[in-house]
Amino acid sequence: MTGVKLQKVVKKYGETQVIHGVDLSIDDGEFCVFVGPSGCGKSTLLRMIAGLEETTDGQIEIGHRDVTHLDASDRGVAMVFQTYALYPHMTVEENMGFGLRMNGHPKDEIKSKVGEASRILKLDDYLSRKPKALSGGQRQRVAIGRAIVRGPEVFLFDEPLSNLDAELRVDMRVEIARLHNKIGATMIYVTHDQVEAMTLADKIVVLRAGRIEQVGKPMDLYRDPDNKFVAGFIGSPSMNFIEGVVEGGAVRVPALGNRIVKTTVNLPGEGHPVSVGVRPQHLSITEGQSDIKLDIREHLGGISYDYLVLGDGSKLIVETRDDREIPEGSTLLVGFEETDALFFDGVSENRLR
Amino acid sequence: MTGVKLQKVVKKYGETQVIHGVDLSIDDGEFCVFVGPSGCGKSTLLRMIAGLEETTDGQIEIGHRDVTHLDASDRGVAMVFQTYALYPHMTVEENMGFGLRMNGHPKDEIKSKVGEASRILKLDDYLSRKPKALSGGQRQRVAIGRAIVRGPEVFLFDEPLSNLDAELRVDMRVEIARLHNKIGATMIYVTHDQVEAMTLADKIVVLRAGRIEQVGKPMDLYRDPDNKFVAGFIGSPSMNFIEGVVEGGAVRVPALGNRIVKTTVNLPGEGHPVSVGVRPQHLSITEGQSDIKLDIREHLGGISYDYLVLGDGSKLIVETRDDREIPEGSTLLVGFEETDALFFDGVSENRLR
Amino acid sequence: MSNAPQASARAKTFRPGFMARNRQVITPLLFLTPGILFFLFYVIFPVIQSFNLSFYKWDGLGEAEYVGLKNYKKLLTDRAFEVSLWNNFKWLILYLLAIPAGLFIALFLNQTVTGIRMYKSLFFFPFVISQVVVGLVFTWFYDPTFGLLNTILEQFGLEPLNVLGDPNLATYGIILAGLWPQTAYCMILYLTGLNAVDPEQIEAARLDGAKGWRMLWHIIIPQLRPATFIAFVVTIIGALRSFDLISIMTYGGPFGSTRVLSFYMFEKALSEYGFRMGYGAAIAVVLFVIMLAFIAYFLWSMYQDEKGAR
Amino acid sequence: ELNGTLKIFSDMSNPAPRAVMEGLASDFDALHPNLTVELTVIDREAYKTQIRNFLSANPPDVANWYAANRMGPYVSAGLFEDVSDLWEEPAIADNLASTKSAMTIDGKQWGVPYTYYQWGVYYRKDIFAELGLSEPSNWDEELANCQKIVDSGRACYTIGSKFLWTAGGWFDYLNMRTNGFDFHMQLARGEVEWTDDRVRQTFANWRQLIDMNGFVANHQTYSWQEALPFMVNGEATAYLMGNFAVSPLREAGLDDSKLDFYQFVEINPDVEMAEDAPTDTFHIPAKAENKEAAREFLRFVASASVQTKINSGGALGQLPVNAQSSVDADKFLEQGFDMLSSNSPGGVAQFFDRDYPAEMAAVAMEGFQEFMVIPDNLNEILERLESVRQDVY
Amino acid sequence: MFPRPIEKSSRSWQMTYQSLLPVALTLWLLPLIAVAIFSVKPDTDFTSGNYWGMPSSFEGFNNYGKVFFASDMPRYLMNSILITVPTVIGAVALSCMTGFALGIYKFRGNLILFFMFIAGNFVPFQILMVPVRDLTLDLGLYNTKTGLVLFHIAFQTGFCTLFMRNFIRALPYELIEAARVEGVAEWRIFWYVVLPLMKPAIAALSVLIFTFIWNDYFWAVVLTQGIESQPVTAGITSFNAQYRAAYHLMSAGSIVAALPPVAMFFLMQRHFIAGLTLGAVK
Ligand SMILES: Nc1ncnc2c1ncn2[C@@H]1O[C@H](COP(=O)(O)OP(=O)(O)OP(=O)(O)O)[C@@H](O)[C@H]1O
Ligand SMILES: Nc1ncnc2c1ncn2[C@@H]1O[C@H](COP(=O)(O)OP(=O)(O)OP(=O)(O)O)[C@@H](O)[C@H]1O
Ligand SMILES: [Mg+2]
Ligand SMILES: [Mg+2]
Repeated sequence: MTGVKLQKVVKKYGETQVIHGVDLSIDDGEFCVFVGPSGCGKSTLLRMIAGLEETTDGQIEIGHRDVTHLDASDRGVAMVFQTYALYPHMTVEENMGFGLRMNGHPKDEIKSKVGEASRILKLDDYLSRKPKALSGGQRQRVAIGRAIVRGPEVFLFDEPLSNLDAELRVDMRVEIARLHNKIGATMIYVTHDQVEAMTLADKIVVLRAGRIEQVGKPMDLYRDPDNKFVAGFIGSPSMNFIEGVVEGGAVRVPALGNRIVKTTVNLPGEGHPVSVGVRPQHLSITEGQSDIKLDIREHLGGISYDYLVLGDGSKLIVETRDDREIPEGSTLLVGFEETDALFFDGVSENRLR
Repeated sequence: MTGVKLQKVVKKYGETQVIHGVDLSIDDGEFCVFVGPSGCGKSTLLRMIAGLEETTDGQIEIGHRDVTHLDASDRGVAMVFQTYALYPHMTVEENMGFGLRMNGHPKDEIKSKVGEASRILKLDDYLSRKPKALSGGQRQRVAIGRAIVRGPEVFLFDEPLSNLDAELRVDMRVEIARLHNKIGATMIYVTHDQVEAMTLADKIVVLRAGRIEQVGKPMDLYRDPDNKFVAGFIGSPSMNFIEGVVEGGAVRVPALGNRIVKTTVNLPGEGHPVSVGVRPQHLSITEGQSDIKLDIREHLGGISYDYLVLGDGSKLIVETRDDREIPEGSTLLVGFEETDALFFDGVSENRLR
Repeated sequence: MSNAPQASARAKTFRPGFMARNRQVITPLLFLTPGILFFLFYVIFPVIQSFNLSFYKWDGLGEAEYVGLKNYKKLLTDRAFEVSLWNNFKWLILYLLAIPAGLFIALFLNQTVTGIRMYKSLFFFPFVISQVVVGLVFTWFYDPTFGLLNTILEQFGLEPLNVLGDPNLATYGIILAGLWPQTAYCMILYLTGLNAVDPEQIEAARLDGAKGWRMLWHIIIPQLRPATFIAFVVTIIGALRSFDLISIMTYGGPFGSTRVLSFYMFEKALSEYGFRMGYGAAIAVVLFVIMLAFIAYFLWSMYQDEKGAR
Repeated sequence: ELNGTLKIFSDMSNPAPRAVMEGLASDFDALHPNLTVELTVIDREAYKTQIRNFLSANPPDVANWYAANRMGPYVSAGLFEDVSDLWEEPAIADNLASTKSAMTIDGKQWGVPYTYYQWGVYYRKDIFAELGLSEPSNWDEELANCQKIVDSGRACYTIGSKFLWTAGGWFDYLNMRTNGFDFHMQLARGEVEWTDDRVRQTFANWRQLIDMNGFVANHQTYSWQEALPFMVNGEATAYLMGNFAVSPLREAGLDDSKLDFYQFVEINPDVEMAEDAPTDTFHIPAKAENKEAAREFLRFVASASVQTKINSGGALGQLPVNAQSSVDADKFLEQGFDMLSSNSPGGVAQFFDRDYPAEMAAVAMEGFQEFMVIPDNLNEILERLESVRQDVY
Repeated sequence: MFPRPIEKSSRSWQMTYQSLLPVALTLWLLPLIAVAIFSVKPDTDFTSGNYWGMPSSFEGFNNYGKVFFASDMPRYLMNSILITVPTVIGAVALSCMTGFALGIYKFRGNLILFFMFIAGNFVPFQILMVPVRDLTLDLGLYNTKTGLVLFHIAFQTGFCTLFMRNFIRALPYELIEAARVEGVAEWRIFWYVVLPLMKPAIAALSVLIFTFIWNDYFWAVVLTQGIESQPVTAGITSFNAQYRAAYHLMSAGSIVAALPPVAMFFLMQRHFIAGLTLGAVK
């Protein structure tokens, strides 16, 4: 019974409003990820849930308790910070036990709870070290351990992995997923990393300028975005958008040699601009005469990315899996399956369905 | 004639030796990338070439000139730092022209050279700004511009992109590739980013604890690594290694249900341990009874990574492209083409060929 | 590509001159020379000379006479020296009150309301003012006939106090005057220290339920360690160097009860009835030895910091 | 004719003496058109420490100082010029004979005096009248007077002992009245123990005044100037001080109807009266550059007319040393002159800190101050002084 | 109060805090305010015992006029300026160089030299008194501003070096390396790269040293003696001797003596505080 529910939540800093009436409900045990471009309000929203920022308007419930005006320490939440925010003067053990100690738990209990958490996180060998004697990943684990120990109803993470290097990030990501599987608490997680969002989330919340753009399961957002923003934001490399015009119930795409893309979606009226969205892996290229040029090809081992420049100067990225080499600078023909394309209104940017 | 040649180069800090006699020759105009785990000596080696660290032993030649004991300022190299190291009190133009000015070049010449570099790097609009009024990517371009202006024989880059965010990193990566194509100078580039190394390099140097493990073209290292370290290091996600034993001219792999892998490579004697290396995209999984469990599955849109736990506790990563869902926790059968497997001596870790 | 380039390589092999080869040593030496000369000349040698002088009897006019350890032996039985030494310890201990006091004011002022910058500066004021003026001001404050202190005491119907005239109180009175600027100093150190406190840690502690004193004690103060360290060092040094205030406020009196070593040695060496240079130097050496403990501590912790650095 | 510059360092920093000194310098300057006189006036207290430095470092041509023991260290260090030649000139030899001994060390003279002044009790005539008191003439009357004054809610004596020497004045007088001038000199020369009963007797007499609250409270926090207002405001009725106190008291509004003077009273009828009369002097530093002009200046200040002028009531308000000079028609100067010339049969002392060696003086005066605040510490104090005495001599 | 921002607490506490501030400040500066009031009082207020009341008439012009036109204060102020300014310039210049050498270069003895400066800075300066006085006498600089300036420069160099070296140390070392790779000579690196970046430190240090030197009393007493060379801190004592018990004039004199560093502090507040943070030690 420890879901989180936001109702018309608003945040203003002085005159500037940064969260514009957000409604969201997160179920008990759910792993919810906030994504969105920098400055869109992810951290702010998370910190409002934690009680670190005052809520200007609206209501926040945690487990059916109205916590809108409660102190951070009384909300039963734990937070893991981007910078870990470990207390540098305490050992790992003291760090993890600090919250319990402050709330007057007996020593034995603290010890056993810290022990349990350190076992889960494999921190047993480091309990008496100070944070600065730990590696980044270990610190991150301590920060998580500190959150676990207090047995909170809700875990909040603010870009917890962004200070780790690529390899560790992968490990810790899997670790967090495993932790969620194990303790099953409600978790809210802020990130700007595509992969983290896609792999960890039960539910992704896409934010943009203080408003929710779309909420849904990762693969639902990936396959079925509501608008161009979400489509472009989810997936890496980003979806390619090619400008087209409605003509005779289909879409004509001038940049691809006036190819006519047929579709069953409800297109707007004749002449209306439409964006055709195709993911890089759904594009295919063959050498051929055209005004599309292969600018640079990057080999990554298993796959390659081809950076194309279209006649109108716009760019396309194509993901290819074959090892067939097309020389850089060649002109190309680009193709895709019509069923792989998504269509967006060129003006409202909403998805055409 | 401006290649770089290292001969038995050694670096000691007091008693600790960090570079153990490195021999390397980089051809004129080549793009050479140093990769290796953190602390392996990449930066040290680069800084020795730049003259910022003394060379304890051995010899460094730049364009057939012995520069081993020359001051940094006399080596005719240019370096781009991870932190850009722009002079904060000078404008972009002054930053780029500073080196020439200090070496007594006439004003006109400085101006024309700076102008040329700024045109190449599209910095014309920012010439009179101070660095702090620039974005990260622009600063990086200025840093590169400063290097270009002096028309050095050799460019050195120490993780130049690691302070940029993911998106910019991609752009700048492409930019550097384009630059190299254009001016064709010798470039040495340190990175720990797989993608940068694979996409930029003419030649990758894999370092490990101050020694060179392998030198070669990116795809050569990827397809044909000399040892287990290089195989595991190049490619992302890393190659999977499964322990096996030589039995009857083939390799028996206990963890995969005692599958016998046939191969044409020269295997060591009967009973000798062998590691079988298979890249994630070459593994295939099907549901089935076994002691291999699907621990976690990560969806990334186009592809998914499956994290498997084998019976002996070791882990495998499988890259799959289909959207068919196998529930987490299922048991699996794992397969791969025998031709896709590489074999490594279980003791020396050398590649078996 | 086999022979010719190698030959040219050898030909081009460049033997840099002595200057060029040792540039990384010679340049800093050139930069350091004037500073070091000045410093040796005016600070280091004089310290050594003082040590030397402490073995002599000299009135500053005629020839110095070697007396061995006599000056030191005399110190052992010199009551004024004993009083000075004790007073120095009082200074050392009580002066440290500036640290918590400064912390308290810093916490009080660590807010962002309009005009707070102005307030912070004004609170810092006492430190900028010469100790001579501070001494005067406090002398008037304590004045037994019209001083503000006694005016206030009178209001409460208390006996008037002659703080600076009472041998038991005078030292404390001077220390209090010294605490005023010193507290301001510690305050500003703590204010800058508070700026550097990691707000995320405070938030983490808030989530952990730490409030009020416990927040202060467990989270804030440990993070202010660098500021505390510096405050400690400057306060100790200030305490041991105290001279101006004593000179202005009591001139060591009444009957020598407010002397400290630094003042006593000035008295012995250069004041109206003094000019016993050797004896003064011996006092200075004692003072130096006390300070040495703190200097060593400071250098040691700096060394710990430096070891890790570049 | 004299030329070049004549550098004079002077400690006459209080307003009136300063004006005198400036007048002296300009008069001398005017007398010698080719000579430039440069005068530097240094704070009187600071001067006492600084003289050592400038005598050896950047000596002037003429410097102020004090007679007797106080010039000893500089003479023995060879920093003062021997001016015995001047003392052979009749103008000086005859007219300044009374102070020759105070200027003599090792049979030579080292400077010339220009002024001296009496010490004694300056009192508030009007308050005495108000209380029906008259000038006391012996210790009993003194104590009786004092009792009445104390009963009227005043202190008998103001004193500011922060810089210690004022207490030295009290000790000098009590000691000379109790034990006589010769004993004073013996003690100064270190020939008597401080724990001697005669010394104790001096302190016992002193204590009588202290115990009856005869002195203003908190005197240890004041300088002598800061103690003046007590007298001016009528909180204290008298001040044992040198004649230089008259001018600030007058300035503060005590005219001759309110201010008067009497000689410090007799205590032990068996000893002859002796007085403190510090003599201020001019010297030529051994390293002076313009010694010729300096000698001329010494002659100048030693001359009767100049001494008359500078010691007049409007100027220094002190006594000229030159026998040919006339004493100004000033009540206090006349009384002082009378006292010193006719009522001081025991001798004339310089002053505590001029007669005693510096180190002894410093510790002793501190002891006096302590005694005045905590009389019960007497034994400790005397033992301390005794041990210093053994050390110093 | 507390690291918790006041905006987040209740309205009433915010009001309390706002009104508490001036009260606390007044209490804190009470002695100074008293002196400021003293300095504009007529002398009759002191004789009539009105020490702590309001001035019975405003005599500020009169009192300060006396200080400026009827006393030696202007001379002393001038001396202070002539001592302080060259000291600041000298000490800062020297320490820019030493700080650069110690902060940038790795050579044997670097740390030892650095520690020598620190240790020298921390010695109780009384131990230097007698030898330095003799040295100054021997140089013929006793009682000259030059003598005082030279000593101050030397002694402050310890502290300034500590300050500058730590500041330079905190500069990104890559800047120097970048310049080296660009072929810039070492002294040019100092002049064109390091020095411009040290501007804030130079400003901060200048203000700091200015106040230290201006407020110095001890050395003024030890190394100078007369009006021709003593700074205002020592001058104020003669001034006070001259106007003993004239509290209004003494106050005015004290305020005049204290004003320049206070003015300096206010003008350069930002640098001053930065200075304490950067160098952080005295
Ligand atoms: N204290 C503040 N005062 C005023 N505006 C603020 C404050 N804190 C944040 N903002 C503004 O609120 C908006 C949301 O900030 P927030 O930190 O939540 O973004 P974010 O989505 O977490 O970004 P990032 O990915 O960069 O962390 C930003 O536009 C920011 O400028
Ligand atoms: N000044 C130094 N003194 C002693 N050891 C050093 C010094 N600088 C570097 N090292 C050591 O030399 C080794 C190589 O360091 P280097 O910086 O070259 O690694 P790197 O490969 O660049 O690592 P990274 O990827 O983290 O930048 C490390 O083990 C490091 O600890
Ligand atoms: Mg954020
Ligand atoms: Mg590196």
